Amino acid sequence: MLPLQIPHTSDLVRVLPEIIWCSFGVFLMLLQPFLKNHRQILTLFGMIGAALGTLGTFFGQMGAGFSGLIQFDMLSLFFHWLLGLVTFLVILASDSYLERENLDASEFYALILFATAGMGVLASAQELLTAFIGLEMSSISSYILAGYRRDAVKSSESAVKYFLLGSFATAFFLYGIALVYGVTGSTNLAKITSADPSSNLLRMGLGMILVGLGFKVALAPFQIWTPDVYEGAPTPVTALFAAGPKAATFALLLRIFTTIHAATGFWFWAFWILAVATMFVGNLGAVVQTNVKRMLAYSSIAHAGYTLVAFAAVTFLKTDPEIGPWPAYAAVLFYLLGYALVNVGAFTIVSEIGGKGESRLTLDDFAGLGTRQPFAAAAMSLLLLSLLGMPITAGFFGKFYVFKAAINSKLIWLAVLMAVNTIIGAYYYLRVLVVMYMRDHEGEVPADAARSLSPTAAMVVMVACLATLYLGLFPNHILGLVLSQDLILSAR
Amino acid sequence: MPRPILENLWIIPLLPLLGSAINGLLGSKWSKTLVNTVALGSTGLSFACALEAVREFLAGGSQVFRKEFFDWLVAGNFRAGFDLQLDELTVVMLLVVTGVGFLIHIYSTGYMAHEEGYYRFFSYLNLFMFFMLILVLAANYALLFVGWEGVGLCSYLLIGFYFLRKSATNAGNKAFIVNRIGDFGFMLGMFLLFRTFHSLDFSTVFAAASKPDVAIEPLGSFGTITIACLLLFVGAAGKSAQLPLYVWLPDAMEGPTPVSALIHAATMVTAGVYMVARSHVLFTHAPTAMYVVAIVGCATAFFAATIGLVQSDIKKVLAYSTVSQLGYMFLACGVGAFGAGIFHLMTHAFFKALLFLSAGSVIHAVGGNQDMWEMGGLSKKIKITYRCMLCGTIAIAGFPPFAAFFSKDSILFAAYKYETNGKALYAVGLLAAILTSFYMFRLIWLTFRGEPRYDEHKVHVHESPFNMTVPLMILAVLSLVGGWVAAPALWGGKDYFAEFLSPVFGTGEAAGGAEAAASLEHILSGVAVVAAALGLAVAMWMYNKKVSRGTSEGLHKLLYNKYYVDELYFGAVVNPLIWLSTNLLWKVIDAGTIDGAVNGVAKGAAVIGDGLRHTQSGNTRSYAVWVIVGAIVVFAIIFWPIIHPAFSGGLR
Amino acid sequence: MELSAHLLSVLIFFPAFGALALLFLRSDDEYWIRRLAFVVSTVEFLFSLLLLRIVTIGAQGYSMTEYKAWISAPPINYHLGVDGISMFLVILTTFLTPIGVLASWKGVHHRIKEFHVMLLLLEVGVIGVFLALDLFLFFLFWEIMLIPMAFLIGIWGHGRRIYAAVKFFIYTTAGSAFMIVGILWLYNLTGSFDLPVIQAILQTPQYHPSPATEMLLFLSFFVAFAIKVPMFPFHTWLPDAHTEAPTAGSVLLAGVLLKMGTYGMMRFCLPLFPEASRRAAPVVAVLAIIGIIYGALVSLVQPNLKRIIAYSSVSHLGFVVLGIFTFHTISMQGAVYQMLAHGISTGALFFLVGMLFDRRHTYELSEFGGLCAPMPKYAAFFLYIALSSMGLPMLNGFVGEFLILLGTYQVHWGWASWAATGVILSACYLLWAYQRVFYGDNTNPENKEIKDIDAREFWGLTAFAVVVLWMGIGSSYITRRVAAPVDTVIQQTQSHYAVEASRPAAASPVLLDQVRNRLATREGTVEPPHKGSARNWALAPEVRRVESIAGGKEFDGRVVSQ
Amino acid sequence: MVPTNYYLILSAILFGLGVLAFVFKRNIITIFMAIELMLNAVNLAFVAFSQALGKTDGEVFVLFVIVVAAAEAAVGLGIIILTARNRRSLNVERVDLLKL
Amino acid sequence: MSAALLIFFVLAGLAVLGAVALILQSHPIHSALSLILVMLSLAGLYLLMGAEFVAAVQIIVYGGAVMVLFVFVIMLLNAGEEERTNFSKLATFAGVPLALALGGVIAAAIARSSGHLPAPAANGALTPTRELSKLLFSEFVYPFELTSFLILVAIIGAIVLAQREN
Repeated sequence: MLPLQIPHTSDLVRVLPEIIWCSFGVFLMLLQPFLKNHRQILTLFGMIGAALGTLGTFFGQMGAGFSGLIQFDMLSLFFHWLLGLVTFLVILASDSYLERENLDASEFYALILFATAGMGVLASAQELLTAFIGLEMSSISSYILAGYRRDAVKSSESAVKYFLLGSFATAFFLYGIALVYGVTGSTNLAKITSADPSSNLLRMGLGMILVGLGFKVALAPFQIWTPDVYEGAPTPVTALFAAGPKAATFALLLRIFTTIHAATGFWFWAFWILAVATMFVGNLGAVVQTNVKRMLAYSSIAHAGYTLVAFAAVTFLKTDPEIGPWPAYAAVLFYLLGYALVNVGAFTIVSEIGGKGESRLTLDDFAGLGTRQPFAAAAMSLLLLSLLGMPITAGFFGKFYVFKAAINSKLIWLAVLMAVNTIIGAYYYLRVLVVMYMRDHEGEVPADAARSLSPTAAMVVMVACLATLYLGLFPNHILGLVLSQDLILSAR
Repeated sequence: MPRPILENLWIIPLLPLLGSAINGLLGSKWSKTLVNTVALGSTGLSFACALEAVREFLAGGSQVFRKEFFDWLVAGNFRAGFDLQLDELTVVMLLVVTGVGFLIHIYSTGYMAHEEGYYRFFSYLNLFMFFMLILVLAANYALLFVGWEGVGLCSYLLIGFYFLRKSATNAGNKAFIVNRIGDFGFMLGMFLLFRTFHSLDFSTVFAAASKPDVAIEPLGSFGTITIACLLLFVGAAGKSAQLPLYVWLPDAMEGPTPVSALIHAATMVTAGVYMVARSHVLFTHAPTAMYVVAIVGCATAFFAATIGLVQSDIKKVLAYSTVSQLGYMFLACGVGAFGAGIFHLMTHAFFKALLFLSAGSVIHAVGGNQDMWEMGGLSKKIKITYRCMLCGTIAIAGFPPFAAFFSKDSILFAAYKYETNGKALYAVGLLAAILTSFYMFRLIWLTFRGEPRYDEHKVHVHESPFNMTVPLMILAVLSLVGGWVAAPALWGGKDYFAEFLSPVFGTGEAAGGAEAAASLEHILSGVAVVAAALGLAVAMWMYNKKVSRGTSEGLHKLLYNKYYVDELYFGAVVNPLIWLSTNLLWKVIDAGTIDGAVNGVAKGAAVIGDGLRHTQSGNTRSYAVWVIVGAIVVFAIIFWPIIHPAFSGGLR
Repeated sequence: MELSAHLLSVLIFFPAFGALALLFLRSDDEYWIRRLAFVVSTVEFLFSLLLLRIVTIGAQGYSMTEYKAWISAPPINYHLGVDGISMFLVILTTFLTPIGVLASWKGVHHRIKEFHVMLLLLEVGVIGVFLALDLFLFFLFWEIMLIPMAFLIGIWGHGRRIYAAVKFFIYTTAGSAFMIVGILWLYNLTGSFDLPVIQAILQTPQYHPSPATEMLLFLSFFVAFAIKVPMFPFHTWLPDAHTEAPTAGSVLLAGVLLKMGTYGMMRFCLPLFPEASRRAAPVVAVLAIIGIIYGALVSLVQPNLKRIIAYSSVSHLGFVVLGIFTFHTISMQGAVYQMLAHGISTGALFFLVGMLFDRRHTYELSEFGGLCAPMPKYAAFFLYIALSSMGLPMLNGFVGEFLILLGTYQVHWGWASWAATGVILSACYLLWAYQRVFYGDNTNPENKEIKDIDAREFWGLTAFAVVVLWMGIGSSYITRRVAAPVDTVIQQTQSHYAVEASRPAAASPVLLDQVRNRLATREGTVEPPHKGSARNWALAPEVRRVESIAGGKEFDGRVVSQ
Repeated sequence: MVPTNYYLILSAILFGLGVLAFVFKRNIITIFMAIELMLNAVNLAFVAFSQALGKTDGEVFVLFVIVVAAAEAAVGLGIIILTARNRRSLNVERVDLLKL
Repeated sequence: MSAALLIFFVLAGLAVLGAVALILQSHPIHSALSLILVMLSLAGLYLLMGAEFVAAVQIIVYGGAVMVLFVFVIMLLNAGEEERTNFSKLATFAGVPLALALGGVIAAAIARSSGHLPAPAANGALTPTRELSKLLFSEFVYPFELTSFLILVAIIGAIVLAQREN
């Protein structure tokens, strides 16, 4: 007989969110035959699943679970909340979209929940194998979701590009793991920590891991897939892409690159250069876009760049015993939270404005929105200003903390380049505002374009706006949570 | 002894201000009588108050009266208050301003009777009185500057009174801007004074300057006080139309004639002389500045007189004459005869106001035409005006016993006695006197004598009304007797005027005094009379018969066109400046360079963005290559320390 | 809760509540929207007048402050304070806002509600900027103010409004993006965002930044302010913004927004970076002088009334900057005065020009001429304001220019002499423009029937006229009240490091006590940091530095509770 | 005995060839095969390391990779079928509607 | 040269040959067959190293199931000869050199630094499958269970994507 070990209950509780998300995914699939035409109920179940999963985090005990495969610490807690919230909002926002596009709801929500579970795994993974499985869970779900509008050419193209390039990057990621494993004899981050930093193979392995994960978070030049995939995917899914996997992958990046001593010191140059490239590529690319959805895709690249600035600070600050890397961690986390919420809100508006078949996505379609749909326009303005980093919005403090982390680590020039990028960003975000408020719609406004946001979407937008303001006015509440040395347990 | 007015000296300027405000705000709907009442009432009351103040002043033993009413500018150790003072110099100015001003107000009620904007005119005129009184009563440079700028403003408003005429508004602008150039110097002068003496109060500055340890800066040196004086003189030159800033005054004749009389002859333009005289303590410490003042004054006297020789516009002649006479006053100040300068200022106020008002009467009579070539033979038709004007002409020409004989005489005498090139100054001054006599009698001949050259069917020449002629007559009397206070000096007696001012300027500088000087003065005054007669004779000879304008050639053309100075200024300063501003500063630097750079950056970003977006070809194979490129870059970075072990940092 | 104790907060947020109240009105309820906005802004003005009782002559430091802990990590606090300088700028703002409402009575016809909401929000931002004592709070208001202004230009502006709005926004954002880097760098050096605390810390020898660092910090602030002022060569946004902005926008833009730049220089650049300010002063002064002359010359040849006034602002604000960077009490008081005077005069000019635009829908000079005849009252007011703008004594414009030049001359006669040419040129461009608009024959048939001012405009202009005159005569009322804060600024710029280093305890003990108490009170409001936990990351540097200033005690990770 | 290096270098070569195939091939299915080739290279490296280190977890990893690859194949081929249906072409270069 | 080395080189040669053939073959079905060749060779190498279970799985799952699926899809879609377009300039000119460079870099890094590793199967023992399963069901039970959901996702995906429009 094999001495089969039944996992300890506490281990199961630590992965309660994933269990709940997966169960609800299965549950929704089971409901499908019965509730095929009751989309709202499915939406409700999806939301309940997302919310319950998030609540599931409250029962777990801090610490490693499953013999160190996962780590349930503040970092994973934070990202589980973030992911739960994002999923909740995305499901809510999808309701009207699915109706409009006449798509099946149960599979859609199930896939979203599976994807979320995968991201959750990614966020708490302490072992590269777990991370790999989590990554694949979220990625494979994402490939399907990207192509969910089966009859739309753009959607399937988005799926095929995402799939091919995503798998390509995964191969790099895996090869990196293999090399790390070869050098250290383990894939557990806790055991890799003390690996000999001078090993070239380890360096190469970590580099390939960075390539693989950098692809997922869209760092230049691995950002190349992002605009196409984001544009082609159904808009609520784009919202999820921009918020969820990106955040979860950043969590993993944090865990890896703060845990492994070999990845400090000179490594900040890698982040430095990638950050600068990413910011410029994202912002300059966005400047010339006329399709709002695509512009937001470029902007999400830029924001990955900003986050990476804090990353550079992390890797640098780790060597500073006086300050420690915590401010930079906090900056990353805060930034991602604010960014995720804002993006979900913004893409929801874009999805609603886009109308059936996502046919109205250009700037011209946004012209005169200020008079046509005052609420949507006002909300969009607020969210865009948050992305731009105006005060009393989440984006402001996000940028602020990133700037601060950068300056703390004496990365003055990086901060200056980020400032330059903020200015470029101001240009294209402002353009949307300008179009919405200062220009009139040319020609006749189509009948359905004048329709205001659907109630569900309005709720999502409302939540996003309020969250933006809340984070912009009282950043401390969140920051206090993440400013802890227990943030990443293995990195103490 | 109660001194109700002296203690409340502010009443004197305030009355015209009130008149101005009332007329300006309410007068538009009032009848002319009411407007007259307010305007004349306020000015008359002011004149009365001035008389009373002077009486109180003299009764109080001529103590310099000075009182601080409220703080106007306070900053750090700088304080400039609304401080008024009254001394002998002020008394002279005060009486001239209020007296002559009042007369001109009366005159204006007749002259302006048929004009649009009657209330506006009197409002401006009263406002002018206010500022002029502030100017003469001020106890510090800053407050003086208030009046200084204020009269400039009123001058601008009144020159441009006929605002439908472009030439009038141009002239107004020119006056204000040229004055501003002078003010530029004046302000710098004030700043330098403050830097040196830490105050702008007359009493403090002069007390500090007259301390024995403040050395007199010798001729040829440019010490602090010299520079300050020169800067102040720039201001004076602007206000009093001296070379090279005189250009605005002839143009200023675009204004109504009473304005020319009051502002551009009697009072405002003499402010510069007043200011120099007021600062005599400083100037006497700066012989270099004095010398410059004398030369500029002398040159202006001659230069303006030459232009006056050939002008055909009756008011232009008088304007150049004013410039010329102001030159005399500066000559006096420059040679140290401040008292003589002020004396000439006073007599000039009388006779030049008289001349202008008479000219106004003439213009009134011929229906608005100012060209002397279209007049002639008016002496029989407007006798009062003719006699008054003749009176003024004799006075300005310097025939005894008229006022200017005494004042001009004392100036030339002082110039003659001046150590540095005094004789040359005297000679030029004398030459200018001949020219003065000539152009004034030319004016009389062309206007009043000979045959009428106007269309007698169209123009109905008529004598001016009572309210215009009475002021003329009063002024004519003053032009005659105004100089007599100094007359006894000629007989070895006292120069009462100089003596009156001696508490201000000190004794021993003006005429009078030594016996030896008296005989020299007799000779010089004889020469002056001869010079005046010469001018008269030539004028008679030339214009008794000549009746046509004639062609303008050679020197005549040069003079007629005022040496082309205006054209020179426009060509050398104004137009290049405008060209520069438009084409270089605005078009090239602003729109081209700076905005071009800004927009260029924006465009550049768009171009780069466009370039970047072409990497986004939509082709998955290219994308894969980019991933490979990225991987290689990442490897390159993380292996860099191995590739280049020496690399340690750089700009982060 | 006493109202007077929170007057500063009331001043900042009252317009915001007004804006909120406006939102509840129907958007087509034009009658009440305008009246409510006017009432709110007028009440706000009356509130601000209460400040006159609080800030007394010679009052040292801030006469009234408000302090409330806001964000603990990093330590960002709601710290407001008012002294003579900020008081008058606040009053200027509150004065101009109701005028702005009046000015748009006829000019703004669409989206009236949003317009007034934006106007009031703008007021919030501007007053916040003037009252904030926390660098972060300052920056926050600084940025907030941008959006309403950009909207005012972009939605209610004319012709190329969008270009102008975007240009304005990007220009300013460009400046502020560097300022935030500077603020954070400063935080990194001192561990605080609190202006007095930072000042105290920077003035202690062991925390002097190196000259190069100080200069970079100075520049990061200065460029943002210089763009706002705007100084040559950062000025090109101004003519566009002004030309395209609606009247109220121009009034507030010229009236108060530009002053934020010069205020920032006085409040932040000089006291925080004294050495760098002094080193930069010659360059700044030369730029200011170039601005004075350049602005005036370009103004001279503009074909458009608003552009003339816009460039004249460049010129006038050049005086202000010059006055500040001569570090002389007279000129600096003059600079403060000039800010106010320019706000009034230029605000009034834009108000006037706006009236013309309401009637004729153009600003082009060539469209006008001879307006004196059909609209004499208007012409009279225009002349009066133009005269005040060109600095006629006894009106407001003169005092500032005179004091600035006088003070500058005491320091550097060459600068003053060059700058004084601006006095000549200002007369040139204003009189020339006046002539072209008002004098001559009224030839354009469209101007024949043009109406003179109505009662609303008359009273608005009268308010300006009275203030202009009062400021011209009673200038000492203002200068006496700004004297003490100005002297403080100058004193701070004079604290040479060399002198500092020779003194053992540089920062005053009183201030140190304040700093320490402040920390202690803040500790009471948030949970105390766990020893060794990361929470004290935010507090650590500040406390550590304060402690070391206080007596070189070793920092033990906890705040010393007094 | 075969040195581990040999296996690893073979793995690197195969990985490189996989990358090459990815950028060289145009047919989507073949490109997908290239990915499989890369995954195989990874597996080889894992097994080699696992054997060299004398540990088993590397081989466990390989099992997971194979499972994931299978799942990916199912989904991937589904996507390919979808694309082929929408596009009527399997040439990856013709799938370029989304660009710029 | 020992027998093991000889076998290694033969199998390695076949694997590389298969990989190159994959690239050079223009018909997808030929490429698929080439890939199967690579997989089989690798299975041989796994055996050579003593990883018998992995070798079995490689043949059964990879070579069997996955590749059959590939072939099936190729047949289903009736994919013909590859269309050798060159729309991507980047891939045309830089693709091959860069890909080779990348492979070279990795190979070089490995060659230079993994010399210290002991040779596989130095102990001569096969990896016991029991050991493997023990790990799989105890230490790695969490990912193992997750994998089930992964497969569920794949099933859903296949259904969703391949479903005909109704």
